[in-house]
Amino acid sequence: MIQDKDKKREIIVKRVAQELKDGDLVNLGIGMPTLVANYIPEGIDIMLQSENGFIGLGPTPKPGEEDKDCVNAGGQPASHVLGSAYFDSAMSFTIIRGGHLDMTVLGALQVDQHGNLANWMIPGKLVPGMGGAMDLVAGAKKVVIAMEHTAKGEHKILKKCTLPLTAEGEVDLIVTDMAVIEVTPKGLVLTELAPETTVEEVIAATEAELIVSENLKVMNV
Amino acid sequence: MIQDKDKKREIIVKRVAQELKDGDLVNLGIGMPTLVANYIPEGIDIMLQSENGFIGLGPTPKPGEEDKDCVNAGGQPASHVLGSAYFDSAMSFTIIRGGHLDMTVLGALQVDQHGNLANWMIPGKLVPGMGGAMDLVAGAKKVVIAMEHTAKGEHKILKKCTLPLTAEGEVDLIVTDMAVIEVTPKGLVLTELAPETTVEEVIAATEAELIVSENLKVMNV
Amino acid sequence: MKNKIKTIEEAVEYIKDGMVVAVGGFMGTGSPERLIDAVVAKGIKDLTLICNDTASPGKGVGKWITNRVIKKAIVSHVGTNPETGKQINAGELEADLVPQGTLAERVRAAGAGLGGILTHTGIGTVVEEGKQKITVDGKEYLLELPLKADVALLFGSIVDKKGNVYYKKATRNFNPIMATAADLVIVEAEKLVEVGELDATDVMTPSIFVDIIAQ
Amino acid sequence: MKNKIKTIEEAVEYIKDGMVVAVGGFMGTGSPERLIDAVVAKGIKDLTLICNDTASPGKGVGKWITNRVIKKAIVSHVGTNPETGKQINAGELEADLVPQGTLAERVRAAGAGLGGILTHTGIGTVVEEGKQKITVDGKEYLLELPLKADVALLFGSIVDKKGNVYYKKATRNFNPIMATAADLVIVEAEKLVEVGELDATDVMTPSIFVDIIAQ
Repeated sequence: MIQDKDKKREIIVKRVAQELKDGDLVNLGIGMPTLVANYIPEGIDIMLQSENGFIGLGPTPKPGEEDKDCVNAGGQPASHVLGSAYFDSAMSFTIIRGGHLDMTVLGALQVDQHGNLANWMIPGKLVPGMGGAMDLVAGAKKVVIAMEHTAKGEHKILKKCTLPLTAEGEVDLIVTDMAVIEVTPKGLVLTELAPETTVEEVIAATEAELIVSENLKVMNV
Repeated sequence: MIQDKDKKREIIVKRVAQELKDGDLVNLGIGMPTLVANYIPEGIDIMLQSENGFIGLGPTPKPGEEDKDCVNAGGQPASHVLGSAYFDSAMSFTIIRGGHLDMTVLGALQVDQHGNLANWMIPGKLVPGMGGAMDLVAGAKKVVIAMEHTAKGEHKILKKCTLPLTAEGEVDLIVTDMAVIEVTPKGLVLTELAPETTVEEVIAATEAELIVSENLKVMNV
Repeated sequence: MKNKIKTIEEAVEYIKDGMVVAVGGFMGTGSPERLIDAVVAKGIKDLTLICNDTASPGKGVGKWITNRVIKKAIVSHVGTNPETGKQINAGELEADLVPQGTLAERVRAAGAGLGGILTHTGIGTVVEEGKQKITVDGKEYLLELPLKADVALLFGSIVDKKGNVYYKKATRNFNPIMATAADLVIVEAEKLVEVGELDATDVMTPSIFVDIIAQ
Repeated sequence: MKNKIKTIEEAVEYIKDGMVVAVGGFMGTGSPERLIDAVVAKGIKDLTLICNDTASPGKGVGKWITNRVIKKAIVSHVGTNPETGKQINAGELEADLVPQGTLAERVRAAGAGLGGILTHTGIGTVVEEGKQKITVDGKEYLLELPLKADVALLFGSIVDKKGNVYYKKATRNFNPIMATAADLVIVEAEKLVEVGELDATDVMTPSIFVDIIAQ
């Protein structure tokens, strides 16, 4: 089991990046998912969507080179790559809701064995609003959750989410610092282990039932 | 009663033009309604919408000056005036259906005393399709019918339309070569007579019941 | 970058008999004439057409009527093509006439992942037939359902090599909506330019919708 | 041609206490900062806000939160403005949280004269509450209703004197949709140009939607 916080993040982000395919349009959620952009495999052409209104999100501009008219979905200074396109919010969500997004990568508070996701509020505490998350999860062709396996020792991969849902049964893949887990009609299938991690450790860190794949591998990160 | 065909048209078109107000956005149907553009009162700034995708329809270009990328809703060569805007069909009908069009002027096969309109098909005979007519009539703030009062002696202003409807209860004003008739909750009100025309002639040429306005006038055309 | 550029002939190889094909253009303006011709030349048949109209006999999809490429037309208007009316009356062509604004919204709904939209257009007319009526705030609406195609054939005034499209003047019409609502999208490029020549703010159909650029 | 040009101060005279005001912008980018400031300066209160978010304390409509201009916020996200959460938790501000794509479609529906739209977004979540569910082709959708404002406050990068608007890069966001869905539309012009300087093909909000150009 990996202990180092930075190492955990790196593993998650590198492994998620391996899901990208040439020509994909991808939306990366705020926070850790954003870092996936740093690990896009070579020779693969990915376009990143920014739900505030463009495809072709580029690197963060250097200080002094910001363009006030170009920000990312977090409102932070951004840039666009060659071949980008800007549009309004209706078109942005036509892309998202209409199934034109190949993949979305999001963090989670909880995810369960039915593919349910809770990542937008904690009643009585955190009321940030769902932003575009509900549309992204309901609309993207593939929904990948990138998160630490547990939160301060608490389970996050549950039999049933207890927090208000973001969407029902839409999660396809869970990538954590301990494992890669596929959501299938039969349940959660453990397909890969992180380096230095055992099946027993993953099972102990997971409330949901896990089916261990016959082809269980170690992540290539 | 005016007999000359051209004179009839001129009266209708001139009278309809008087309905235009400064700043109005107007859609003129194919055929006679198109001619209204030639009689826009001076000092009045009107924008014409072309439902194929722009506002600011201008005069027909001279032979040899056509632009293949600019046509009107009839597919004929057109031009745009200064300050125009092009858009797609979704925006075109956002304007029409969303109540952003101040007036539409259309021809009719039949119109009745409930404000119903039939102008898009004759079963077993003419199946042109409704094009944008149903949206125009349902969506425009003011629906003006411009037509000859009768068709080869047959009534066109009826108690109840017999042809398939274009829309139900949406007509506001009927302008013919004989009269101006307002559609009100009480019924059809005859408000103006064409020159050389009597109330009796209008009543005889109209199947629907007519309420003769106390302020009955002669058209100022 | 994936190479999306093909010849007109290569592009129409993807169209098979019986498919649902959406075609941009309004009375032929903004229609992909060369793709339309290639479909005729290849002898493709039994298509279901989604288009604003059937244009006129020698123009746009009017050529598909004349050459009997389609078995069903989902359009708002056929009046400018006498041949269409003739075939409909003879029972040789099926026509599903849809109000123009409703047609735009139904195609858009398919592209935007909406299950349908409510419109007042068509209330009290034959357009109502077989449709669910829903009352909102005391006003009646028809529930109109999404309309999706297997293939969309578009015409772009300026297309960059990545597939971003710009439509000049009145050529835009249904093109950008149809771009969102088909499994395969083919754009006939009037002018093909390098990536970057189209300003990102001015792109009307983002490249991700375009599968093939036909030249 | 009608003169639509007014000063910022004249423009906000049309905004009255208690109105529903839609404001363009995403985290403040593409927001009409000078109109927002003038509303604060005038002491307008009890507004219902329709906006993507409540930005941050010193930016965009975030300033309306700090200055308690609004009593209700219809938005998709408030997480970047801690003051919003504080006021919500204290019961001082009512918040109606709407998924971002649904918010865009609801405003668009109001502008387009649609009675509503069906979306799968929110199915199985609290967003369902109190809404009609409609099944189409075996899939469940929520019926989401139009959302209209009394006044829309927009930010245009380039505005011509007739009121045609062009939005640069990511400043577009909700601006063109809100332009269609308010009784009165006020655009703050970053750059005001003569009629004709904006190419008719490049206009993003046609002049007919704009009532006042604020300068």
